[in-house]
Amino acid sequence: MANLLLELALAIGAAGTLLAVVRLVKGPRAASRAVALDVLTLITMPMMAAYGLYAGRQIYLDVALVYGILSFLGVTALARYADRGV
Amino acid sequence: MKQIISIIAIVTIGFVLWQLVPIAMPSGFGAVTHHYVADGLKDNGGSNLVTSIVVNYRGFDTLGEVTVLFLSVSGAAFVLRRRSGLEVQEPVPASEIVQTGARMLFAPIVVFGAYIFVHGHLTPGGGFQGGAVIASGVLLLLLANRDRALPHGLLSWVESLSGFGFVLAGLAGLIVAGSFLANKGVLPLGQWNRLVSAGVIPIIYILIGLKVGSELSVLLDVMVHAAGDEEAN
Amino acid sequence: MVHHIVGAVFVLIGALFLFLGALGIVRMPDLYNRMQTGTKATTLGNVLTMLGLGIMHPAWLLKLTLIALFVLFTNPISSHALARAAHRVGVPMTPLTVKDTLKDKKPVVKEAEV
Amino acid sequence: MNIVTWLNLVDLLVCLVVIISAIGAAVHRNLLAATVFAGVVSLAISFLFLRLAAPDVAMTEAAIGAGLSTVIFLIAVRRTEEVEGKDQ
Repeated sequence: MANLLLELALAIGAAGTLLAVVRLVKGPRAASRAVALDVLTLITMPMMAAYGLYAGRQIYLDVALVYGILSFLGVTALARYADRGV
Repeated sequence: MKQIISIIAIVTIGFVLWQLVPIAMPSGFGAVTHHYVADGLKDNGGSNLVTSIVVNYRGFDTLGEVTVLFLSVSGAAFVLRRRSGLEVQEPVPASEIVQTGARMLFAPIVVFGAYIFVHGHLTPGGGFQGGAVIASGVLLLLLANRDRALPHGLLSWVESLSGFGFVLAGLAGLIVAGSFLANKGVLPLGQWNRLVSAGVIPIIYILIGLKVGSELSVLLDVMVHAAGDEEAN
Repeated sequence: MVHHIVGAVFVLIGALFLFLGALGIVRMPDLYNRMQTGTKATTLGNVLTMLGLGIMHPAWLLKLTLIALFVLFTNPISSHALARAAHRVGVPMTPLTVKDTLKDKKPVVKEAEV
Repeated sequence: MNIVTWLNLVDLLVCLVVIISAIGAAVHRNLLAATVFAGVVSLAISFLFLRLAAPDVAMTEAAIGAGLSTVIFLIAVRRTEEVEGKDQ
């Protein structure tokens, strides 16, 4: 039961990924695409953690942790690009 | 036109790779693979088989990879060296939130990178990943303030000494156990799944992590400070 | 056994919030509104999912809390920097905008396509 | 044996994300957008590596793809030209 609910949550998350990709493809400017990248990262991170629990391996959390720590760098760098800061 | 050609190329390559899948993925394992899987953990005392293969059985490859990274950073530094007397457009300073965030997050990011390469023989990750995370921390500092000067002398010393240490560890294996980068007999293997275990593997991973981290930091610094052609005009 | 179900329900609600955040960035009319949903809803979904996973498996709670904390720390930094830079380079707002407090701040630098 | 679960749907959707963003990164003329697409490719690939039970590779992809490669691309774009073939 709990595993089925986890699978369902993963499927909902994956559907959300596809929606964010719609914005990624459409997004009129790079800034909108950066927002889509941000959302994609924030969806994938809990998906990784949930899949780690589903597979029963704690080490998968380390990958989610790496994303949690480093994912904001890309968007920040794009913002600093607009400021001519890189 | 160019886009159509690209799409056709992608589809063709995808089709060819799809056809190659059964050839590239043999159903069974070879003798070497069997040896790695069966004896890898016993030989090296680490709990991460991938680490045993990367650092011990294929340690020479890793040494080569680190050297390739060093060469590429040297090449980038040579090509993009700072040219003086050019007009560079002044950047808008980063807001206080970004600067404070960079100051606060730098230490946790570096500690996390160190955690990754110190635990390389127990959990996924290792020298290269940890070094990349540390370089990301340096990148955050550079994003907050482009003009921040990195301690180049320290970085080059760390880089050179860790490369030297890697070769020394390999030579120790050659002297004691008879093959370059051998693990058995150089240091005690210790207790399984402990932080201090697996012989020289953690030491080599720490050295790789320091080397990769300093190299990537220097690369970022060189790229951020290089005056490109756009600004030169 | 019951904590498994409770945690899974939390995870499901979190996933729903993540989905709604993704739906929001597709439906919203301009960049600033997209950032509203794209950061707030997904941050909530993230924290809820981590909480649910922690209820399901209390031994992992430390690492999950660490992930949630890092998301709570880093996400505002990046979205703030992006919003500030976007306003500075003059990313257009939707015609439905009622009030722009920073309207008199003229764009300082013009970037072609950010 | 061959039961279709929700996880297969997840795999399928994530593969779709990889393909769409890879095509986007390849054909987009605005290099900033292509950089963002490349970041999404490495994100989704990293999840697929986890599904294939290769956390080491997934972590490498995460550490490189999340911050470093995106920013290095951005710096390279800043130093060169924003739009591919602008001067032709």
